[in-house]
Amino acid sequence: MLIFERSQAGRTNGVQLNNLDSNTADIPDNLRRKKRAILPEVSEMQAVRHYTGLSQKNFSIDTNFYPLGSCTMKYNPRGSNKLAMLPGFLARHPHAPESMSQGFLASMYDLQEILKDVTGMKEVSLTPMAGAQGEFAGVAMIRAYHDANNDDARTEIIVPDAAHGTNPATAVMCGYKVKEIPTMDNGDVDIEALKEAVGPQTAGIMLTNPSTVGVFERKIKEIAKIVHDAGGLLYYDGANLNAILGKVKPGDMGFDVIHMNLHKTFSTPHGGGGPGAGPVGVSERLIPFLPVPMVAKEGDNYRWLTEKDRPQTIGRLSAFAGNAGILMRAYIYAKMLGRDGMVRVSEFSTLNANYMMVKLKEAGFEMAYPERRATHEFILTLKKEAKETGAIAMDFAKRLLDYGHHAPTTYFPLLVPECFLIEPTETEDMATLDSFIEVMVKIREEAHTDAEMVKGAPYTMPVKRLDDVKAARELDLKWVAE
Amino acid sequence: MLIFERSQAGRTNGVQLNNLDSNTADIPDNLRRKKRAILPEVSEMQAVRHYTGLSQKNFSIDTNFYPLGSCTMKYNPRGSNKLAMLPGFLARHPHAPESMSQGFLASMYDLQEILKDVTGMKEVSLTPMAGAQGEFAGVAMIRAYHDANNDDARTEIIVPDAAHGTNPATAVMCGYKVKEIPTMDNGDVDIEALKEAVGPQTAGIMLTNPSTVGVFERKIKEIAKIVHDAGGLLYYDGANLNAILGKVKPGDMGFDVIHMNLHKTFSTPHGGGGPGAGPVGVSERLIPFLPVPMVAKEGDNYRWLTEKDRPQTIGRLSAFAGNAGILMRAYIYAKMLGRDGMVRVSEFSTLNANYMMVKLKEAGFEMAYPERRATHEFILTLKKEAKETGAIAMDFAKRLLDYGHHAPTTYFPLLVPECFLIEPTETEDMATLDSFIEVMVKIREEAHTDAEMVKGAPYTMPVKRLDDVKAARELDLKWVAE
Amino acid sequence: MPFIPHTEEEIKSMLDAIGASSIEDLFDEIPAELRAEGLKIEPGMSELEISRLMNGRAAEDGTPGVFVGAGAYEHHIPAAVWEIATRGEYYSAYTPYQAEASQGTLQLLYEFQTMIANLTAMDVSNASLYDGASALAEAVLMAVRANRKSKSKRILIPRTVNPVYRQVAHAIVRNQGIVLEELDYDREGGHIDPASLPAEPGDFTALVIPQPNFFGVLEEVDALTNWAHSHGALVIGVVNPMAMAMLAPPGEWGSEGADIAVGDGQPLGAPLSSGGPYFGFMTCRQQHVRQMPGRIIGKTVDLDGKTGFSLTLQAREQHIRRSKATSNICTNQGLLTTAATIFMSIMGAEGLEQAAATSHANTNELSDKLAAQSGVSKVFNRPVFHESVLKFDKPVADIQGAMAEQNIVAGYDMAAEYPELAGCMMVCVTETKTSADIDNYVDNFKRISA
Amino acid sequence: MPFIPHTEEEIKSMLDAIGASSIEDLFDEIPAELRAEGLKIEPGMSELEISRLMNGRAAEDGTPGVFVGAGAYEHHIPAAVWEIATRGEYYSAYTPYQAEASQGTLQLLYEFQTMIANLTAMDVSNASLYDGASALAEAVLMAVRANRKSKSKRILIPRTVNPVYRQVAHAIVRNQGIVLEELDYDREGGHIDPASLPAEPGDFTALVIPQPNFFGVLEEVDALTNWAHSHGALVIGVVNPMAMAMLAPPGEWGSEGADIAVGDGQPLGAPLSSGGPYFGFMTCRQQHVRQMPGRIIGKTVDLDGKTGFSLTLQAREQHIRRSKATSNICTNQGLLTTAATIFMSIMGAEGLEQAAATSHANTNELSDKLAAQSGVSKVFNRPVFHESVLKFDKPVADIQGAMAEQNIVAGYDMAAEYPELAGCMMVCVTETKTSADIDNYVDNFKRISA
Ligand SMILES: Cc1ncc(COP(=O)(O)O)c(C=O)c1O
Ligand SMILES: Cc1ncc(COP(=O)(O)O)c(C=O)c1O
Repeated sequence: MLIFERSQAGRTNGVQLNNLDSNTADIPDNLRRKKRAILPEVSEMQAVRHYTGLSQKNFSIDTNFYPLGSCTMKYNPRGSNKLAMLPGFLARHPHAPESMSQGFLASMYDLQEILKDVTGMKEVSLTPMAGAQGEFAGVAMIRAYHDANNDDARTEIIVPDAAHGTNPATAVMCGYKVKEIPTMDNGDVDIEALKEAVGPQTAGIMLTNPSTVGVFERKIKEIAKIVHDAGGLLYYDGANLNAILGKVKPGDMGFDVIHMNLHKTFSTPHGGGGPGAGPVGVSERLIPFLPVPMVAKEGDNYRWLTEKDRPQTIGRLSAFAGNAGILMRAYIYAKMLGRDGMVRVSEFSTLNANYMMVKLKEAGFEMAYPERRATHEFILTLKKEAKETGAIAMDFAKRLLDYGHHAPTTYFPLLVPECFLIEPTETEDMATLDSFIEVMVKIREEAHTDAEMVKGAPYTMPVKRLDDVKAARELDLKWVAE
Repeated sequence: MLIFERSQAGRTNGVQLNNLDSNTADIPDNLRRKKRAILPEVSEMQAVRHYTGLSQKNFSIDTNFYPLGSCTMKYNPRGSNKLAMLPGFLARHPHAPESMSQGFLASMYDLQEILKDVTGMKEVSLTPMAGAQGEFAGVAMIRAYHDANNDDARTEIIVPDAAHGTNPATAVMCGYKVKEIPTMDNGDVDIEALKEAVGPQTAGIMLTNPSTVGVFERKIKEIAKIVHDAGGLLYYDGANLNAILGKVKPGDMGFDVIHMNLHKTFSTPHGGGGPGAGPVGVSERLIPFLPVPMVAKEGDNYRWLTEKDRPQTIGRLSAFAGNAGILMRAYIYAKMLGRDGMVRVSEFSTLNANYMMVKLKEAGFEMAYPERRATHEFILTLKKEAKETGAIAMDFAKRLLDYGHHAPTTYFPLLVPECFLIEPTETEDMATLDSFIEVMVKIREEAHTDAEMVKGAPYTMPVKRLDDVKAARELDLKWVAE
Repeated sequence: MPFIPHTEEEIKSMLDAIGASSIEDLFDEIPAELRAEGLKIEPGMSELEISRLMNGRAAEDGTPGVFVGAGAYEHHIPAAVWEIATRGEYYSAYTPYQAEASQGTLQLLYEFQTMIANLTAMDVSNASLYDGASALAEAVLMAVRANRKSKSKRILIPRTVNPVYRQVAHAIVRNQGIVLEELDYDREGGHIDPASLPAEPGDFTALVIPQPNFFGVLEEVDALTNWAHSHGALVIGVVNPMAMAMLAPPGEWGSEGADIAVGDGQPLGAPLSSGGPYFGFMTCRQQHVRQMPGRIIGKTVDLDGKTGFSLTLQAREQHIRRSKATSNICTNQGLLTTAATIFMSIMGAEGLEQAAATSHANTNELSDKLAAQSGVSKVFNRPVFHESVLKFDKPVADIQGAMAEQNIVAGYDMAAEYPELAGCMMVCVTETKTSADIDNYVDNFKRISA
Repeated sequence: MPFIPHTEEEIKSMLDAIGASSIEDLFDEIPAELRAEGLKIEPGMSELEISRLMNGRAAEDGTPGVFVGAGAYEHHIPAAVWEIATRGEYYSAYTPYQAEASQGTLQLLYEFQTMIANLTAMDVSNASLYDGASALAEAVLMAVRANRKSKSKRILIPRTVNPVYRQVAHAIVRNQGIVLEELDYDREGGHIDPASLPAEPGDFTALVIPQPNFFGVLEEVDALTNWAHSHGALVIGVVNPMAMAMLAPPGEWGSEGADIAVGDGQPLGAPLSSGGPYFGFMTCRQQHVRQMPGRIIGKTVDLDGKTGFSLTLQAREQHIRRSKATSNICTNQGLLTTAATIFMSIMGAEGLEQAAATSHANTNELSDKLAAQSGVSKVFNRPVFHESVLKFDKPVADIQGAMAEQNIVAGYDMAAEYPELAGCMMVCVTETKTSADIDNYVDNFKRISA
C-alpha cells in the first residue's frame, strides 16, 4: 500500500505545525500557488509505521550477506554514523565563518592527509560527491592540463572493454571520444592493442586496478610508460582501492589522477543508492587543476582554499563542499582503522575472496580467470550451468535471495558470459562464506532437477519476479489519484 | 540461531577494546575470576545483524495495530526519545551536585506539577519505577498513615474481583490480607457487598476507574463515602487514567492516593516489557509519607527533597530517583500535548473504543457489558463462538496475528469468559479500526467453516503455536554449550 | 581486529584451503617493486577514543544561531525522520538492483517521485541527483539533448541564479561546447525585468529561471516562461522545494509551464551538516523523460500480477549505455531522498506551508527591524521569499566577525560574487527562530554598531 | 491535532455509527458533579518548540567530567547498542505475551538470561527487575520464601552494602515482618572481617554479601559464604556485573557458591541518565527458580517441532497467582536488558574485562595521585575494585563545589550515610578517562587546595 493510499484529506500532524498565523500578504497573488500540492496527509504514527514496514522489505548489510562485486558492501560502523550526526556537526551552516568551523575543517584536513598517504598522491580534494563525479573531476583535470599546454589534439580517452560504465560516460561528458581496448583471456589489458591505440590524439587512459575482472593488472608499469610516452595521462578508478590498501599505492604505479569511492573503501553507508563521496588525488603536475574548495592548515588554523588560491582549478562541483557528512563518516572510519587496520582491509578482503574462489572451484564452478589469484573479488561464470539446465545467472541470483543471501553483481563486466562478480569483503566471517558456497551448490542441484523452479525464483520475497519489460513499456512513474 | 551459536572462540571486537595493559596486580588471586565467563564472541557486524534480524520478528506499535486492553499501546513519539537522549541528559550522573542539575531538576519539577493538575492530587512523587511499584508506594503510604495514627487493627485491603493481579499482590507485599468483592453484571462494583466488606479492619480499597472491565464506575462517590466512613482510604490504580484525562480527576472522585502508569497514559515506550514509570499522587493527609526523593523549587532554584525534609516518608524505592529517562520522555510528551491535547487523549481514545464496540456489536459479536458506554476500552466475549465452533478466544487471538493485528488482551479480567479486552487508543485511525473489525468477522467465518485451521493459527509468524506446557515442564532457561 | 571477524584458527584453515602459507602470499601477483612500505598515518583508535576526539571537535564548532540561507536552510526536522532513515535496512542497503529484495527502497522512491512531481506540478521526477548545483548542470545538458530544434547550445542564465550553481554548471558543461550566457538583473528590483528582454534574442536552447532567485526576490516567472517558449527555447526552473508550498510551481508557469525543474532538496529534511549530503531533484514533462539523467523507479507487476516496483528506463544509464548514457551519474543521494520522503509524509503540504510561511514572516521581521536602524537599508524593492539583501554602512566582514563572537552566523556577504553589491549582506530566518531570537540579533547588532 | 489522526469527516461518521451527537456524549456515564473544569497546564508545544526547551536544559547541565560512581558508572557504550535497541520493533513492543509475535524479544531475553547466568556463574537468571536496590529487596523476600528451615525472617546485611540499597530493601520488606540486621565493618579494612563474625549467630535466613562493597573494597566472599551456609542461611550476593569480568563470581564463592545473586545492570550499556532507567538482575540456583520474582523466558518448540521461546513459570506471577504471587512486579526494564544483551554481545568477555581493568587502574591512578597530596589519605587498607574512599583535610562540600566550577563531578560525600566517615569522599574513574583527565583533576584539586 502506498503512503498516498493511507492519506485522508484534512489530516494533519499537529505537533509538527507551528500554529502560527504568519503574515505572507506581501507575496503577490500571481506568484502564489493556487492549489495545495498533493502530499500524504497521514499522522506521524502512520508515517512511522509505513516506512518501518517498508524498510523490512529490504535486504541490507545489517540483515544479509551482500557480496556485490565492485560495490563493496561491508559493515558500516554505527559509531561513524553516531559521531557524524553529533548536534555540533549537523548544526554547522556551510557559510559559517572559518572561526566557527575549526572542528569541522580540522577533520576534513586530516582526511585529506590520510587519503594522500594511502594513495601516494600529492594532493587531495574532497569535493566530488560520488565516484562518477570524482571521475569527472579527474578527466576534466586531464583535459585542463592538456589545454594549459595548448595540446588540443588530444581528443581520445582509452578505456578497457571491462571498465565500469561510468568511465566511458565520464569521458564523453568531458568532451572526449572513447577508444575501447580489449581484455585478454588472462584478465590483463591487451598491451599490443594499447600500443596501437595510443598516439598524439590520446588524452589519457582510465584504468581500475585491481581491474573490474577481479585481478591485479600486473603490467601496470608498462602501461603507464606506454601512455605517458604518448603524452597521455593515467586515470585510476579507485572503486577497488580496498583491495590494495597499504599494499600498493596508485601513485607508485604511475597514475596521475585517482578518485576514491569512500562509500566503498571507507565504508560509509550506501543508503539504498547513496550518498557517496569521491575525493580525487593527483600527482604533482595536476595540483593546480584540483576542484575547490579544499582545506589548508596554517599554523594551528584551518581555512578554505578557493579559486583565489587555485586560479587554474577546474572549478566547483557542488554548491558547497561535497557530501560533508559522508566525508566525516569516512574520516571516523579511517581513524578507527589507523595504520594497521588499513592494511587488514586489503588482507582480509583478499583472503575471503580467495577462499570463496577456491571453494567454489572445488565445488565444480567455473572461474573466469582460473589461473589468477583473486583480489578482493573474483568472477565466476555460469555458462555451463546455463547451457545444461537453462537456468541462467539471473535465475541463480534470484534463487539466492530465497536463501537469504543477496546476489553478487550479475552480468558485469559484460565480457564474461553469465557471470557473477563476487566480493565478500573483510567483514564477513567464514561461516557466512561457507553458507553461500553451500547454497550455490544446492541451487545448481535444483537447476538440474527442477530448472523451472529456479527460473521462477524468488518465492520468499515480498514480491515474486518482477516484470521489468512492462515497467519500461507502460511507464508508471508516479501515483495519481483515481 | 542463538548469538552463542554464531560465536567463535578467540573472536574479538577490536574497536571496542582499549588495547591497554592495565595494571590489576593489586587484586588478590583468591578473589579473582578463574575462568572467563562464556559470553558471545562475535564481531560488531554479527551482533548488529543478529539483533536487527531478531527485531524483525516482533510485532510493535511501530509496525502493527496493537489493541492490548489495559496496556495502552499508542504511538510513542520519536521526539520524546530523541530529546530524552540528548547528550546533556545522558551524561548527568545521579550524584552530580544540584548546581550542575538544574535543567534536569526543572523538568522533573514541571512534571510533578503537570501530574498534580491532571490528577487533582496535592503532591506527586515521581520515583516509583512502574505501575506495580507505584501501587506498592500507595498501599505502603496507606499503611504508614494508619500506623501513624496507631490504628493497627486495619489488616485488610478490599479489591474487586476484576482487579489487575498487581493489586492483590501489592496488598500482600504491604502485609495486608486481600478481601475480594464481586463485580455486578452491569460492570459496577457491588455496593452491597462492599458495605458488608468494610469495617474497622479495612485499611483501604484499591480501585481502577474506568475499571478493568472497561466501564466508568458510576457510584464512585458512594464507594468513597462507604470506605472513608469505615476509616479506610481509597487507592486509585491509574492504569486507565488515559480514559479520563481532563474529564474527571481522581482527586475529585475522593481518592487519597493514586499511581499513574506514565508508560501508558504518557506514552513512554513499553520496550518489550519496560521500563515504566509509576509516579504517585496523594491527597493532603498522605503528603508526609510520599516516597523520596522529590523535587522542590525555591525561588529560581530546584533542589532535591529527601528524608530530611520528609521524616515520615515510606522511604526510597530505587537507588536514585526512579526511571529518570522515562520521566523525561513523559514530560516531553506532556508538554507536546498541553492543556488541550490532554483532553483529546481521553476524547479520542473513547471515540475509537465506542466506535469499535458498536461496529463489532453490529457485526454480531457479544459485548460483556452491552448496556454500557465503552470508555477507552471494552470487553467482548467469544463464548458463543467457542461453544459453536470450538475455536476459543486464544485461537481468535492467534489467528489475528496472521492478519497483521496484535491480539487484544485475552482472558483478563478473569470474570468474563473467553474475553477480549480491546483498547484501540487515540492514535489509531478509522481505517485501521475497520480493518480489525473486518478481520474479526472473517475469523469467525473461518471458525465456522474450518475450526481446526483457526485452532492451528498462527501460520505466518516466525514460529507456529508454541508449546507452553513443555516450556514450563522441561525448563530450559539458558543456553549451554554441547 | 577492528571490524574483522576472523579468528586465528579460521585464518589458518582458510589459508590451508587456498593452499597459501600466509595472507602475504595472496598478493604475489603484485610486482615487488610496486609494493608499498607501509603507511605513515597514526595507529587506529578505539570507538571510545574517536568519540572523545569527535565530541571535542563538534563542541568546538558549537551550535550557533544561524541567520543565513544562501542555498542551505535550517528547518526543523521531526525526530522520526532520521530515526527511521538510519534504520539499517535503509542505511546499509545498496542501490536497488535486485528489485525483489529491495521493495522497501523502491516503493519509497516511487512515493518520492510522486511527491516531488506534485510539489513542482511537473509530470515526472527522477529519484535524485547529487545536489541542486549539479542538478542545474544536468538540466542544461538535458535541455541540449531535448531541444532538437535549437542548434546553438546557448543557454541563457540570469545572474540572479545562485552564483555557485552557475559556476558548477559551467565547470560541468563547458567541455561539451555549451555556452552559458548571463542575463543581468534589474538593480532596483533584484529580478530579471521581462521588459528588458531582447525581442530578437537569436537561437537559444533554454532559459533558466530561479524562483525565488538567489536574492530571495521573486521573479516574474509567467512572463519569462512565455518569452522563452515564444522563441523555441525550453525553460528550466530552479526552485526551492519548501517555497513550492507557497509559490506557483514551475509546472504552472506561463501558459505551458516549465519544461524541466531542478533544485536542492535540502530544505526537505536534510540537516545543514556543513553543506552536505543534500540531494538534487529533477522533474520534467513526460515527453522528455527519456532524456532525464539519474535513476527512475517504475511501477510494475510480479509473476502473480501483484504490484511491485523496479528501476526502469535503465537504457538511459551508464551501466547499460556506457558512452551514450544521458549522464555518468551512478551512486547519488538515496539516503537523503529516504529522509525527504519521510519528512514530506510527516509534514504534509500544510506543514511545509506553515514552515515556509513562518520562515518568510521571520525574515521580514528581521529585515524590517534591521532596515529601521540607521546605516541599514533594504537593497531591492520587489517582493521576496524568506531571504533579504540589506546594505550596511559598516563593513560586512566586521559585522560578521562581531556577531560570530556572540555565537551568531549573521548573514552572507554579497561582495565576493556581486562586486556591485559590496557592503551588502543577505539574511534568512527560518521557522526555527523566535521573535526573541530576532530581537537578540538586533540588539547585538545595535551594540556592535554603537 | 497532535498524535490524533481523525479528520472532521471521520469523527462525524464515527459518531453517526455510535449514534452520538458529540464526543462529549460518550462521557455521559460520568456523574456531572465529578466533571473537571479543564486543566491549568500550559498549551501544547510543537516538536520544534519542545526541542528548543529541552536542548536548552540539556545544555544547562552540560557534559561534565564524571569522577564518581557510588552505584552508577560511566562506561563507554558502543554506538550500535542504542541504535539497535531503539529500533521501533524493540522500543515500541509490549511485554511478549503473544509469544509467536514476539520471538525477537523472547529470544533476546533468553540470550540475556544466559549471559547474566554465565557472568555470575549461577544456574538461572530472570529477565530483569527494576534496579539493583529493589532487586536486593526482592532477593530478601525470595530468601525468606526459599529458606524454609529458617523461621526468623532475619537477614544479616553488612553496612558495606550500598546504603540506599539497604534503605530500599527496608522500605519494601518491612511490612512483612522481615528484619534487616546490620553487620558493622572493619574500620581499617573497610570490609566485613570474617574473624569478627559470631560463632553463634542464632537463626538467620540469609546473609547479604556485596562484592565489591560500597566502598569499592573487596570482601572475603569465600569465608563469608561458608560461614552463612554453615548456619543454615542462604547467601545473597550483590555484585557489579562489570566487575564480574575480573572477580570471582557468586556462583563460585565458598564451597557451594551463593544461592541468589543480584545487582544493577547499569554498567552493561545503560547511560548514566540521571540515575535511570537502569535494570536489576537476579540469578539463583536451579532449586530456587520457582521462588524467583519477575519474568522468565524458556525455550520450547512449536507445533512443527521448531525451536521457539516463551514466557514460562508464569504461575509465579501476579497476573496468574494474584495475592499468592512471588512479587507484584509487572512492567520492568525490558528495553535496558535489550541494550545490555547487545552490549555484552559486542563487548564480549574480553571487552568487559578490559573496561573493568582500565577503570580499576584509572581509579588507582587518581587515588594514588590524590593520596600523595598533603592533607589527603586513603581510608582503607584492603584491595579495592575501581572505587576508592579518601580522607581530606578540607571539607568535602568545598572540594565538590570548587571542582563543579571546573566542570568536574569530584566524588561522593560519605558523611551523610556514614557519619564516622565525615571528611571522606569516594572517587571512581572509568575507562572513559585518560591520564590527562586524571592529571587535570589533580591539577584542579591542587589549585583549589592551595
Ligand atoms: C568500477 C567502478 N567505477 C566507478 C563506479 C562509480 O562510482 P559511484 O557509484 O560512486 O559514482 C563504480 C560504482 O558503482 C564502480 O564499481
Ligand atoms: C490495571 C492495571 N493495574 C496495574 C498495572 C501494573 O502496572 P505496571 O505494569 O506498570 O507495573 C497494569 C499494567 O499492566 C494494569 O493494567
